[in-house]
Amino acid sequence: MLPAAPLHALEIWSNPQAVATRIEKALGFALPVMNRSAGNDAITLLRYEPTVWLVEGDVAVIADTLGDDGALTAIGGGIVRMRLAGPHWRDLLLEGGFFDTSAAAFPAGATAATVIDHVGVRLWAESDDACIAYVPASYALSLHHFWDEALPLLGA
Amino acid sequence: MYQITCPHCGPRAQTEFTYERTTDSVVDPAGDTHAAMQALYTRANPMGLDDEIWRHTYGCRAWMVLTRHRVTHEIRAVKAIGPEALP
Amino acid sequence: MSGPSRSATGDETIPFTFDGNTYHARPGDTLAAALLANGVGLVGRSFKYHRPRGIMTAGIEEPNALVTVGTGGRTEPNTRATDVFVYPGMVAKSQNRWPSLSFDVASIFGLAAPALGAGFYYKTFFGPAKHWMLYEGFIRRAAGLGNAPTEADPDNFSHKAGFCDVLVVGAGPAGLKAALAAAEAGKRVMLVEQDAVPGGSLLRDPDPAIDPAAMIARIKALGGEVLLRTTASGYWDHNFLTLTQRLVEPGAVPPHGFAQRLWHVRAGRVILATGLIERPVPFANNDHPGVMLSQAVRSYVRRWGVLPGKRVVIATNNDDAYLTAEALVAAGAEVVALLDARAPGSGPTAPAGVQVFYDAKPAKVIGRKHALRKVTAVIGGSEHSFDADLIAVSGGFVPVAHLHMQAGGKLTWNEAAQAFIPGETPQACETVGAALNPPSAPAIAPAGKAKTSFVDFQNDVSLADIDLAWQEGYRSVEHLKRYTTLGMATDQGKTSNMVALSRLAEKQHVTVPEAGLTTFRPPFTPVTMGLMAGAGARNAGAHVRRIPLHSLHEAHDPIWQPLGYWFRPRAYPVNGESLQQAALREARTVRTVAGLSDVSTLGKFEVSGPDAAALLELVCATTVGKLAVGRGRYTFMCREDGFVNDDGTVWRLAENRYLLTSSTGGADRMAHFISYVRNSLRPDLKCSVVNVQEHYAGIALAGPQARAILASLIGAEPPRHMGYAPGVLAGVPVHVLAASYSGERAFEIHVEATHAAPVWQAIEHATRAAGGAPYGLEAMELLRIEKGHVVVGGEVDGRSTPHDLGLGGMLNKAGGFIGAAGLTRPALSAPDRNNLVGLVSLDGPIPEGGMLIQRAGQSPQGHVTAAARRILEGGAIALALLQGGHKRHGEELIVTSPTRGEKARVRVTAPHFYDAAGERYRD
Amino acid sequence: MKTPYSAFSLLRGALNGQKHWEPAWRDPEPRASYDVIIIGGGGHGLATAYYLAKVHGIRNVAVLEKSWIGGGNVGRNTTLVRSNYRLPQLHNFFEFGLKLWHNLSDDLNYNVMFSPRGAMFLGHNDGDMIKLAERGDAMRCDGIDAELLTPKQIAKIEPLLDLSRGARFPIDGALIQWRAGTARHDAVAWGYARAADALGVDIIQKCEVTGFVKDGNRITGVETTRGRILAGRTGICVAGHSGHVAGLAGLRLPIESQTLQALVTEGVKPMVQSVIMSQSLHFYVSQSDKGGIVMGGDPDNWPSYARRGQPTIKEHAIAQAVTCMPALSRLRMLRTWSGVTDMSFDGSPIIGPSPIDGLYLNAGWCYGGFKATPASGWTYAHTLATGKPHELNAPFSLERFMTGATIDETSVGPFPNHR
Repeated sequence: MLPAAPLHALEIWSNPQAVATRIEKALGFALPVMNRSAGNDAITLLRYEPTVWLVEGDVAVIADTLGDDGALTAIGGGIVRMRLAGPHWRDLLLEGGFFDTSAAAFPAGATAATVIDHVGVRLWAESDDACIAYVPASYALSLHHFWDEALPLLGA
Repeated sequence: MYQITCPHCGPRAQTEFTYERTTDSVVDPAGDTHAAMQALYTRANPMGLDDEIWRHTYGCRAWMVLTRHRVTHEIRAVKAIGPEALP
Repeated sequence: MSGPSRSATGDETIPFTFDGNTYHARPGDTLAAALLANGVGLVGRSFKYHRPRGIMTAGIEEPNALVTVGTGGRTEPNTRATDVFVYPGMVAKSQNRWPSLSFDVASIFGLAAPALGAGFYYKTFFGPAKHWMLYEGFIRRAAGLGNAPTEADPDNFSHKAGFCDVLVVGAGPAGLKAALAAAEAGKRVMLVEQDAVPGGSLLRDPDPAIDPAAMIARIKALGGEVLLRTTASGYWDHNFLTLTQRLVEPGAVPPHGFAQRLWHVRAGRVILATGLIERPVPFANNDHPGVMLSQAVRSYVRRWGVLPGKRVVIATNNDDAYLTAEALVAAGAEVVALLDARAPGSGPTAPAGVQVFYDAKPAKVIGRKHALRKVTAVIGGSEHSFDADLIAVSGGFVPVAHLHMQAGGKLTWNEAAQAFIPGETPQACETVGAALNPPSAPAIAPAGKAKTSFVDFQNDVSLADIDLAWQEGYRSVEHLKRYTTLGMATDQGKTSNMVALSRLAEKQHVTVPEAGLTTFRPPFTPVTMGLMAGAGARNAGAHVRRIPLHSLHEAHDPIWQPLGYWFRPRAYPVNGESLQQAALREARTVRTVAGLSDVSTLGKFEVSGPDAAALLELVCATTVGKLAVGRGRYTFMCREDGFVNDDGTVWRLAENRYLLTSSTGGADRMAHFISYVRNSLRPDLKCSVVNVQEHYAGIALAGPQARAILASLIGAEPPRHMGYAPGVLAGVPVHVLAASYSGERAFEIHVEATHAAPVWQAIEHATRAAGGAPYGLEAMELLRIEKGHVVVGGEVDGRSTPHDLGLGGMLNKAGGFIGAAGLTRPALSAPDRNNLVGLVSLDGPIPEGGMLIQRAGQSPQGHVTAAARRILEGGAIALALLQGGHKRHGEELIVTSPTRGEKARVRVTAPHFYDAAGERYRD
Repeated sequence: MKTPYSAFSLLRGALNGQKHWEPAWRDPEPRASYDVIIIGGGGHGLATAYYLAKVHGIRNVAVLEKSWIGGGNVGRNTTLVRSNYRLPQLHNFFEFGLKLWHNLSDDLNYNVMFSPRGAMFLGHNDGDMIKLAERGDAMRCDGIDAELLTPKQIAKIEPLLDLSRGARFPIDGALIQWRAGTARHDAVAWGYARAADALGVDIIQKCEVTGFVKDGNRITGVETTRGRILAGRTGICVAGHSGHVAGLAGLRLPIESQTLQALVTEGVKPMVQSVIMSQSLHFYVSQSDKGGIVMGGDPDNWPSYARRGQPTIKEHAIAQAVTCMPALSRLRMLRTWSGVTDMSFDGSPIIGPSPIDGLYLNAGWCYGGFKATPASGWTYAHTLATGKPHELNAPFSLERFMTGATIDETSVGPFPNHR
């Protein structure tokens, strides 16, 4: 489990192209497309929903660009981040779920929301060696335990 | 278990989706009682294709219309609904 | 010495027990092979007549040799001896016999067989239902095969996802070839094989040109996944398949804690190389140990080095059984006769020394305990007997088309083979190999007495039973199956279906395809329930949801209360208090001083944007738009049919930002509903709805001292009733909402969950210093009942209108909200609807859930939704839903609970027992 | 006159190879017209025909079945019979049926193996227990048996339930209806068919209705794959396919078809004595006379007319059952099946006149139709014979959806998939 981080939902409800251009200008990189991530050392944007980005980091720059076209809402209190690291993380995510985690289908940099052992999770393939799972805080311990139990199966 | 091609996420397992209702049972909040109750309480329920509203509830949370066959379970078409979104 | 045997080679190193006797197996032995090797031919008893049964097959189609394997919580009844590989220390037991396998008292049912034909039970045991239950008791004990374990399963079961371009089912010659070709073409390949070793028919009939091990190695090298001991058991919509994998053998202790794995696989294309199952031959006593399928005999001889018999009769209608003759002769057995049902000259050349009889078929066998004694055949119309300990039979072959049919595929009839062959399929699926090309095997009319010519061996269904069903009008194949129970045993008709269909076709004077075919449904072979359950076997597939402050509460050792999947503190007993004592103390503390409570599980939605109010006016049945910034109000939401869906509060945090709360139980439902409204009905609105249920922990602080306590903590005057203000408490930013559920001056403090602990601790410290205490759900219930607040799941029961609940006056007069149309229907304003009322007891406690009546014997006019005792004064009160209740205040009624033997006389009142005017918290 | 079924007759048959039995029902050609046509040869349709002939003396009746009788939901359920509903309209209706069940084998001279072994709803917390008490109290006040059980009492009946306090869903008690139980589903269809046939009813298999014969706003018969057949009154009785058949008459119903799955394990010696259901979870378990554990769970909650289910739905129901009864873990799921259910929009059935003259509806049984068979047949026969509903089915009118007088036992509202 990772330490708590400031997380926000960024939703754009109108003029998406114009907002995207303003944000790109402010951040220095483009908003990621659906199921992809983008970011730099200070801020990471993960796209899980058509109109919503999960933003990790300081959102002040974005807030200034939104106007009446969107809003930021803090959500970090309800999410626990877990890092699944090592060569078998793709295999581990196949336990109790049904999402294709192969490198071809879910390359480094990709994001996806899916269900693992009845828990809705959001995944971010941080690199080929690690994946961050964003888990509802209420289920975090249970899912951690589930993954822990499955570890001996990996590579077996 | 169906494979539903989410307009935003591509092919995903049905377990990530929920069925809501058919498109002809959408109740117009501004409509009169008779129209509302007709929409709410009558269905064609065909042994064939129908247009159904589904949601990728445990994925991208977006809504869509599936044209789905009630016997073969073939999904003929999927169309996104909801606010305008970037690609 | 006759019967099954094997010459020792010294490899017999694996000890196992069967019915308490210790034997030794060779590596790679199935239990069936090991038993035969040790001379054990009698393995079980049949379901209905308790007839002695042996080993008939060498595969998963085995109908007879069912045993119980394993001990304790790993006990697996009804395990096919042909489908379990012996491991050191394996414990196997025969079943459906008492006191012992060789002397089974219930075999007397066999004597009554003439009266117990198909469907006999429908024709007798009349009288009152209780009488039937008596007979039923005997039947249930006699039936049922093995015993279930009585202990919990100590093992885990894995569910795993698989994705591939090509899934190949069966690692016989055709499957190996297909899988290798696909892998070489760069496809993502999965190859599954139910056996422990690849090869399929090659294990019985080796082909020097095919090396399964080398092919498997090559497939793996190309990145393919090869799963042995894995059965494709279900083929579902959209090329989704379920595979069941044995990680260890039945009853064995898994090293990693997992006994089996269920694969959920989505395949681009599926190649079924599932092969053939041999068809038995009906003749009298064809169920006896020593009657074995021809290919099975060959398997035992060649794969396992076991001789199932030494003097063998072979009976066939096809060429394949001649290979069995070769194998037996080569292994040193004597083939005393090869009965070929076809015309002279039909078969290939038999091995030297084997006498072939044409136009010959078995009519009857006579057995002894573990083997046969005599085979009687009809040869060209006359009877001949042979001394033999084994008969190897082949009635032709049945393509394994189960998965093909599960996939929705059609079958086509192959007349020469008398078999259904996989045909067209609606899914991306094809069948390859032997299943497409079964050997020619003409239809043969059975010789021998119908009554003991068994078709479904396990369920004791004979040709005579099929005939009787036909005679009584059960003529569709489904009626036949259901009336006789044919094909419903643990083998699901794998060896019986085609034999039965031929008999039915014969009766109807039609071809087999005209007679019909039953459908195959998953699973192909039985699947362990624990495996289906997976990790969910321990939590019903529902994890407990932990509230953010769980460990803080845990320190107070509260009584926990499940609420949906959540657990919340119900009460914090001290000094050995009971739940009720603690709750009453806590409630009194709130009434007199102050209390704090965890309300984190409330549904919470942050709605922002210029159109936020417009969305809320659609979702909420009360007005929202007129709220000033910094103000909130009670609200409720209706379903489209007009009934109340949920309730909560709505707060205007800023010009374009609102917070909407809903009930804990309704949180998920409301999240979905609001999303539907926003995205399906009003995608045009400029707004965002974010579910912040878990983002914020919520702490309620209530009581006459609440304002002072909070003021000291936030260093400012808290907002007045139904006001909102941001603040900082214990250094943490918080939202303060002045809302009262208890009837006292109260606040909800919402704080980012990760920072909730110091806030709770500060409030608790200050509250305790003022003489207050934490309170749980039970006290909250006492407080809200006394105050007359409704609760979703209680008074808000999904059948109540706003008017029923006394909320009609709060409805948005302008309409336009969801449910406005439904509310105008006549039955929603009928005078006799159930209305919310209060009840005051005129004697003792009021039973919760009890019925409201005017006098004994009357149909109920309402029921008690929640009961409590008054907190500061004595006396029992309750909330209730009562027919026409709004107009019945003052009436005296009886609350009765016949299931608990409780009663109370009550007076109907308004549903407010405490500070009806709200003076305690209004400013 | 058919040979009556009896033990004596069976013993006589033992001497003659059971050669004396006639077909249980005839295989008649359809006549040109009937007083009443019932579309659907399932349990309800056959029961309706039987009671029309027996109670109302109307014997010029045909039951039209597109396939083979008993092949619909009467042959694809989990055989539970009970009347333990909370709402009076429902428990009074089902209780009337339960009384018929208790005498059904004798009435039909066909052993339907009704086994009143008791059906219990488990409660997993205090809230559940209050709801169970409320249900039981409502039943008891209306003269229906119901009894609350403590965990200790449950343990005596079902020792294999996990009654430990640490269980994920601990068992705090149960509400048992002792007079409830199970029956042999196929036998119900066959028993009614045999008895109706004996009274002169024509059971016509392989006769699919393809349309209705209309005269103004009146249905006067049906078009079938075996020709036109006229009728004084026509009753639709095809639960699962009501939407489709009513659609042929131009009606749209408050019904969506869903698939409901069930399964049975390999047989084992007796281990479950009663019928076990749960108030908070969604599974039900009983053991058949052959020893198989029969169980089911929630329907696949999206529309379908396919008799094949979604595997994860079963997996979930099994997880719930294994959690509550861990000894089920090493049994094996042997056979699965699915039925197409008429999910009505308040969870309750529709029995009564339709908006079209001469056409009557019996539909919307959701997943609870089997237990209703006798009561449904009785009241539908009354409705078809008199043109008016029996007092027991009067509340189950089609109009209730428009007026708002819905009968919503599970209180979830109009969407069956939200149930």
